Amino acid sequence: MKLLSAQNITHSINDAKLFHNLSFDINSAEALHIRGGNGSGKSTLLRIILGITTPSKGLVELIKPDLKISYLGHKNAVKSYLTPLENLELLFHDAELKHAFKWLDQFGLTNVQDELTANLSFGQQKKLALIRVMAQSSELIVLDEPFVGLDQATADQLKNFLAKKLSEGVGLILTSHIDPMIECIELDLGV
Amino acid sequence: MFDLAFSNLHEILDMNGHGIYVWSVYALGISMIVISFSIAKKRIAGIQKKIKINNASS
Amino acid sequence: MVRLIKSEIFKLLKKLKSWLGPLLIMILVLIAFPLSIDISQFDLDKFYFSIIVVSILMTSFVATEGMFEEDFEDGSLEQEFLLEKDFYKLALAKIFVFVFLIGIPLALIGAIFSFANGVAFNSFAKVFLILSLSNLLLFNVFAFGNALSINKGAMLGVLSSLPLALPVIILLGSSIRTIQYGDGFISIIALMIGIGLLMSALMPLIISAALKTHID
Amino acid sequence: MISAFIHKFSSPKSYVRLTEKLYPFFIVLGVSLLTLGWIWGLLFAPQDAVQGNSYRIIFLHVPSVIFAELIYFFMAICALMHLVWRVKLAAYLIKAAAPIGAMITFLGLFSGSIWGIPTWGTWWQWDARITSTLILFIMYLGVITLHGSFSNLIKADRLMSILVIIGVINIPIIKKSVDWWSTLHQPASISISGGSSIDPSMLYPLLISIIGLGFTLISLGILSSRSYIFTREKNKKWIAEHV
Repeated sequence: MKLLSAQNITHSINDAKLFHNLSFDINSAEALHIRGGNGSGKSTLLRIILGITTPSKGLVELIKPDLKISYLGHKNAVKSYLTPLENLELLFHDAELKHAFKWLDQFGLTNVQDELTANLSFGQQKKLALIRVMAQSSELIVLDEPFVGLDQATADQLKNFLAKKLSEGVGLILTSHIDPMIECIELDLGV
Repeated sequence: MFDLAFSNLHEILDMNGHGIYVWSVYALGISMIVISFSIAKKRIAGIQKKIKINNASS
Repeated sequence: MVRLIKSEIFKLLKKLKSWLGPLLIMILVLIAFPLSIDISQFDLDKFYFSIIVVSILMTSFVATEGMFEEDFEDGSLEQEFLLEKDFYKLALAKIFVFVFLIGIPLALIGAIFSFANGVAFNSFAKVFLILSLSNLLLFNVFAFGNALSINKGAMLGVLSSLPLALPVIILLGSSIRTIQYGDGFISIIALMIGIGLLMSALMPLIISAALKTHID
Repeated sequence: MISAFIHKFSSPKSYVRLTEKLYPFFIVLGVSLLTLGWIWGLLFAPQDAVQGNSYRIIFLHVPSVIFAELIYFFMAICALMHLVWRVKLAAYLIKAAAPIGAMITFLGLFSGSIWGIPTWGTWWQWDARITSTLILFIMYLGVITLHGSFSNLIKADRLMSILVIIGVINIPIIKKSVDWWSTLHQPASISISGGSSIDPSMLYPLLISIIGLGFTLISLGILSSRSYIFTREKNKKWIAEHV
């Protein structure tokens, strides 16, 4: 099932052209891996797909207008002056919250759950941010460099999670400069 | 209506003591307008030069 | 909407600095002013109100300074956009919460101090009402300024929202005069409520457009 | 339909072509009318019975104040075009007009306050009109600062347009409230731009100065918008024919 299609996306910021005439589709149960060097516009392309950034030319069409998307960009969207527990309580309720607590446990964050997030290490904050994606039920998952800052064990957990979601029919878009080890369709933006 | 309101240059500059106010206002006004014209012209010349160099190199 | 209001209240209460800071500044200014002049020479009651008005202007600017900046910097705005597709509700909720948790306490402090400086006891409620309403207007105005300038510093915030705040200050000044001299109080309150409702409905629209442009 | 029409006639390319042709006429017209109006006003117009010669500031002050507001309204129309139809040229014009507007507003304020020294005996009076002109000046500064603070120029254009539109809604509110405030506060001060009827011998040079300053400012606007368009569109092919 097609989730969204991008048609002739061209984008430039001021005078710098990032990419030209990109077209692709995203289907459920399919993973799209966007590759490219630093500054090639990977993150910008993700934001265009999400509808946050308006492309200079072209169109991103959501097949279902109320498609449920979970997203983690390079900003973690966690509040540094709250504890991990409070952060999750702010985001989730009921069943989702229970789910989130389960992931807190699996990521080994329960022993720091009452400390201020500002005092957590970079990797721990990243894990906390990932829980947002993991506890949400969604039809499309969009991740910007999800493996940066994660230790091997957590990266494996994330891979397993993504593989499981894919088999459940969720669509996946991610950027990563290391091989995600998931079966992906590749989209290369060049240097 | 078209008679000079003053009889000599000194009167024009003095304007019964109000000359300092009147002339300073006009001096500032004229110089601001002239300066902004010259700034705009300089900018155009600068950017035109840049574009020329760009076009020549590409 | 309830979700947003709840989480905004929760976040603001957790940030003691942003919440209590403006209230303390207000108290400080109102205490410092009489100490800085020669009370025996000046008739303090006559212009103490204008000190209250100016402190209200300053503290409400300080209070709203980081209103959208934090959500912008940590990426929460993008997440909110994915949920709601615009920021109307977020802006509405934030302004509502800020007015209730900071604006109304500020008005209360102002009213108490005016009471202590020669205002008759029965005008206490009137002063409080007027200060609360003007804070509603000011918080809307400064929220707009903050949404435009987000992380670009206070100077831009002041320049873009001060022209909007000045009419509010004039309105506040004249409404206080109606208390001092008697008549016209009801009509000015009606005017303030009208402007307040209109602004509260329209400002979030503009703020939403500005925030959308920022994350673009 | 409307959008297609607007875009056809508002491309930076056709704007630059058109204004290149118009500029010589405008600048000649502007400078000569302004010179005529000012010489007439300064040297030939009769002395004012009440204010003496200081009133001659009027030939600079009144045109400045008029264009201080007109330029802001012009910017507001451009802002609307930019936000509704995404006309790029409109944003360029706002960016070019704002400093000119700030300059002319400053000139209006400065000339008014100098005029105040012999007339009121003070260079600053909290008079309704001066106060609202001061706020207008702050608004221009806000627009300029806003556009300067963003590195992504598309964002800067859009946020600037939002601010300009809010500002233009605010102008009548400011005027109304400041008027209200000043009538509450002070006895009516001497109206600075003369009484109700103005003698033709003063009116004609005033009108000529207004028209002259108008053309001068349009010429200035053409120049500075051209330099800004070149800066923004320097990689476009059509630019080559203008360098």
